[in-house]
Amino acid sequence: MSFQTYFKKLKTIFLGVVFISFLPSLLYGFDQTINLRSYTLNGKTYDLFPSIFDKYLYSMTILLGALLVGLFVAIVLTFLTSLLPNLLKRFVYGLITLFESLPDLLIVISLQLIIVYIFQKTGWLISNVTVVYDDKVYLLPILALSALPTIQLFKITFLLLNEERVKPYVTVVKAMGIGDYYILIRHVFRNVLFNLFLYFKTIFVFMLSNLFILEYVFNIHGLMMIMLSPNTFVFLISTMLITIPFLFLFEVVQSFLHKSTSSKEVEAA
Amino acid sequence: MAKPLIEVRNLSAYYYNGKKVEKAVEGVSFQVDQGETVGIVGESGSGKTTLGRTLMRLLKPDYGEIKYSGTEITHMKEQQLRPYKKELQMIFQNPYESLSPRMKVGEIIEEPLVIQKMFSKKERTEKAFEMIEKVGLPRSSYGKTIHEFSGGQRQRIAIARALIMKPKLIIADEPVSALDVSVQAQILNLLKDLQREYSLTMIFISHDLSVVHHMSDRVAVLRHGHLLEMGEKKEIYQNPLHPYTRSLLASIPRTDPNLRHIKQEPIEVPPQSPHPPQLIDVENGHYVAADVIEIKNFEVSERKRLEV
Amino acid sequence: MNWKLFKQPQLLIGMLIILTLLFLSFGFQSFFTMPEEVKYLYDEDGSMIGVAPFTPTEVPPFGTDKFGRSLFHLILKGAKYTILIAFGIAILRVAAAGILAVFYHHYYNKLRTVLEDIIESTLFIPSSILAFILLAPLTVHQVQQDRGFTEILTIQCILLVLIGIPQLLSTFTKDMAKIAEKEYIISIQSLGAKPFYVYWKHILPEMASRFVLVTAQQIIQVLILLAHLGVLLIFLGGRSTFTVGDIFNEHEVFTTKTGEWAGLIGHNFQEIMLKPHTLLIPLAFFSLTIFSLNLVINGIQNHIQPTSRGGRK
Amino acid sequence: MELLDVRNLRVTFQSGKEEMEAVQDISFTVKKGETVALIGESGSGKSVTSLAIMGLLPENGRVKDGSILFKGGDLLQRSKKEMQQIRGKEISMIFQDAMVSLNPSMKIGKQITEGLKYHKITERRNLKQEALRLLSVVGFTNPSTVYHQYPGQLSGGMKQRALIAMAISCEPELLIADEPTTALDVTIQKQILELMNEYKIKTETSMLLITHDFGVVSEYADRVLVMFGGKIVEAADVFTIFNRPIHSYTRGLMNSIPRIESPQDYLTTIRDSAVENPFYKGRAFAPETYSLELKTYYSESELVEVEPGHYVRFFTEKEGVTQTWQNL
Repeated sequence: MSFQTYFKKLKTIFLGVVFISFLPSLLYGFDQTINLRSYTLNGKTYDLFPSIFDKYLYSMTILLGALLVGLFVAIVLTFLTSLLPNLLKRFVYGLITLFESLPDLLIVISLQLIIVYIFQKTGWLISNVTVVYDDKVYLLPILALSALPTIQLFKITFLLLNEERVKPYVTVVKAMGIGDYYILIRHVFRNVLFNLFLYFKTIFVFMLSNLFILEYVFNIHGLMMIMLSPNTFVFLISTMLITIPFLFLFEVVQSFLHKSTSSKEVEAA
Repeated sequence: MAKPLIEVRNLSAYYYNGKKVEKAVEGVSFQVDQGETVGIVGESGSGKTTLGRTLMRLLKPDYGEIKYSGTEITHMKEQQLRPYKKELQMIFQNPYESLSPRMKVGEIIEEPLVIQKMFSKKERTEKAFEMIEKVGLPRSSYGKTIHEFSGGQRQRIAIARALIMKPKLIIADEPVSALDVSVQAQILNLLKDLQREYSLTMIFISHDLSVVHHMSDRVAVLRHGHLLEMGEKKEIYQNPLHPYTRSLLASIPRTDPNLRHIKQEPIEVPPQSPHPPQLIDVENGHYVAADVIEIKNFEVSERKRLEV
Repeated sequence: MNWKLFKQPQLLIGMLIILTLLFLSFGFQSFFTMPEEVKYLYDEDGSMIGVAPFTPTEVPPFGTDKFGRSLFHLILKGAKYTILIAFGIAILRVAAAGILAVFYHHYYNKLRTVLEDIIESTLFIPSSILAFILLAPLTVHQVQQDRGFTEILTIQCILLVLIGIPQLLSTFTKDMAKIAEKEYIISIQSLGAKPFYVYWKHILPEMASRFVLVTAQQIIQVLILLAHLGVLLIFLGGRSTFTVGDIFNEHEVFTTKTGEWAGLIGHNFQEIMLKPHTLLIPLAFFSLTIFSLNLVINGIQNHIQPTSRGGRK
Repeated sequence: MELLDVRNLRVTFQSGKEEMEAVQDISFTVKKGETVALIGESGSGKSVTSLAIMGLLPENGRVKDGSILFKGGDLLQRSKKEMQQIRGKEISMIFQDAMVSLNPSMKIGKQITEGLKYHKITERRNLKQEALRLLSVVGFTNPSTVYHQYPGQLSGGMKQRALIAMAISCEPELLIADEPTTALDVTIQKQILELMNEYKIKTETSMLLITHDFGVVSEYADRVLVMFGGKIVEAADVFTIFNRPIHSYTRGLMNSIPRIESPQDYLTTIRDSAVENPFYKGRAFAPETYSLELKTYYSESELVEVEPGHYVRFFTEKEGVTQTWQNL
């Protein structure tokens, strides 16, 4: 991993974001708001600094939390399905297709409704459903956001596992008389996790989009909501706040993968 | 003395792997006369495929020049090159990958004519049938898809395509190494027959020393992009001078179990020199790479030969 | 691509569902009559027991929206707009990206410097936000400059097409680079073929099934994007504004002009807590369409590589 | 007693609704310290035979008939658990494509001692030491560097060495080498084969060598089985095969390789050999009895012992044929 390529890419992306943020002006004439101090949301005006960092941290906590939950659940699910007989595996794959088809909007709204329903029946509130004021909730948004990535990750690991299981090196290890479960855990699963990193970017973009709709429906005052305010500067700075650390992460993952499996092509599929 | 058909001088082609520049071919010079077959022997990573593709001008060389029957084609643009590509044809290694999977055999064989806009549709079909028969396939192959053919048959189709334009020079890049032994013999025989019939000039690239021996008049040895030794086939195989050539020859398994008790001493091969070596004509067009120390050795061995 | 593709059962089922929706939608006039708007419900005595929107149990099969229009009929009517617009945008995206990819791949060294910035940066901006930023000013313009329905719709569609292109361009270019490395492409080049010939006769046909697959995936993405935009009150073709409520509690309600599903979601969004079915039913149809498309995708993938999918060996 | 005794082995593959016979009635033995070569072209069933012995046939393949006796016991009757105890420990295998035969994300040192660790042959704390020893046995001059490297960092020849280290780690009695050098350069091929041969002689390990290359056979095998279309067409010790090949397929295979020491303008193909063979008179491998492309036989045939230890597959009645041979 070299910092030089990182900064070069960062510059590239920055230029691209600047271009995109002024695209509306190019399209409809120059009437964009640029305000370095504050932004408006739902008719109210807020100070931009330093509160944007606070919102940023909050949004990213939800995002990463959901990613971790999704990853964990997906891995456990894959492991469990790998123990099932072949016929059931196909059934599980069918279920994945079904769940994958649910739009994020549907999941977020349904979850919200389920919780309200539980509250009405039992009076037990898992977590504040919508945030009206500035107090923050974590559990529900993380759960809601993790639902779809879980399914996606599950699907990817499932397919990767099936691919990995028939690779020649598995036969070689089998020829050493090593037991199936040992091979599954120590060899196959390990490589599946490695390869999962290749899909990191895809999942990330997908989750950003989910996060956005989640914040809107739950009325969470996070970074994605702020981006909706008609202020070009806010858009610019929010995007760069996301880009700077995550691009770094991508680069680290990429160089790490490149090192351990140098014969493999590293790219997000 | 025959006229040189293709002349290569100081050819270098690099490829860029990320930031690193790697040598594929460096400082290679040789010439191929009309009607002769030059074999190029090299192991994996020797740059033999790059050399072949550079000669076809599929890749642009970084340095050096390529002359085709006296005309320099090194820096020609694609437009200007097109007429030359009628006369230069290539046969590739893997017949499973070098033929378009979505086309009928007839279309594949006619394609060069279509690309070069030669003949009418009817004439093209006629020529395709003629070539199909030439390479020993049934006429009914014309309308079949490529999936119905075995590796050897596919390589025949590839040969038919290469020869339909009546080229002067064929560059064959490992044309038989993907095939079974029994099929390999058939394809080699076919190539030899056709070469004679069309009086083709051929550059035959392979890793297999026996096959190169069978096909070539002259042989060049390539290692890590450098040309190490070149000469008449007899010279190279019976009087190899470069230790690398000798080690290659010693590595061929002997096909006689009665010889197995004779132990061969492993041959020390000097490490690759960082620069392309100077080739020195030792005798009768037998060229050998030489740095100063090696020249002495060659002189010794030559003297020995004279004494014998 | 060949006809064997249509032997995949998943593909057939998926296509059947979508075609049925389209068929019912196009033949809407001849199959159904739009029922009367039910704004109020009365019991047997004639006293009022409810105000629209109504739940599916009150007004079967799917209840009504807040104007008392039957959701079932609205959805069927809107199906053609939703599905066809998503189809159209996806196809245009793939076609445009496919053509651009040829140039991008061919002149990679020259064009990269210009396009790489935009392609890389769209990775970090969710497409819904990107679409919102580009489309939001239009709604203002619609009111201010009184632009027509077709004009608005055209601009919106063009922008939605453009938004998807950078990502596709990058994947297609990668695919092309991979195909261009194949030996048979090199062998064609060795015959002296013009670049156009190589792309047109060999590289693009090789990618045909990939294009179909990506189009199906794009339709899904466009559908989700449309749903998001609907929630943000950006409707295809612009919006009509109604003022509802009494004098003391007056508020504006925006509805879609085309009747596409995202619009239904959008104008019912405030009912989320009270009458969730007004949101859930259009969303369920979104899910059904996406599911059918996923079936189609599975079918295509099974056709391309029969063994690697679905736990079968 | 023979170490390995394969009797009447039949292996079939299910492809769609069809059942294809990949190996049809094969019998052979491997003695202690002996190298037996299975030679044939692609589709001859030689690799399938080796996988059947290891019990590693792919899911759609199964042994239909026959027995595989290893040290007197039938491997086909063993349970999965018992087979695991035999694989790696008593019989191990070296595979063809070293490039993909190693786990790309595991360090070489760890990988080659997987067998020792799993079978609990070596104690955990001695594993590293053992790995270093194995690496130097297979000719690495810098074992401690290689120990920490990933397969992607090694060349093809080095990977094959690592695979050999893994295969011999548990000191098996039978080593099956499936085209161990086909993917390698000639100079490397020689080194690898020498290494395997030296190890075999030193430890008196038996070896089943699967190859398509008569050169490799002539240098290293004791006995040779020539296979075609799932059947043995000729079997004898290596000197007999090379000095007096009878079956026209054997002769064809040998002649179709161009030779440096005796150059010919025209290579004899198998079809030519079928016509030219003086012994069979249209019987042993006549063009009408087989299809080279489809790799199948059209007529009934039988393996006949023409001289002690020399078996040849003949078509039609065996007596007439045997007499032809004896008359010569």
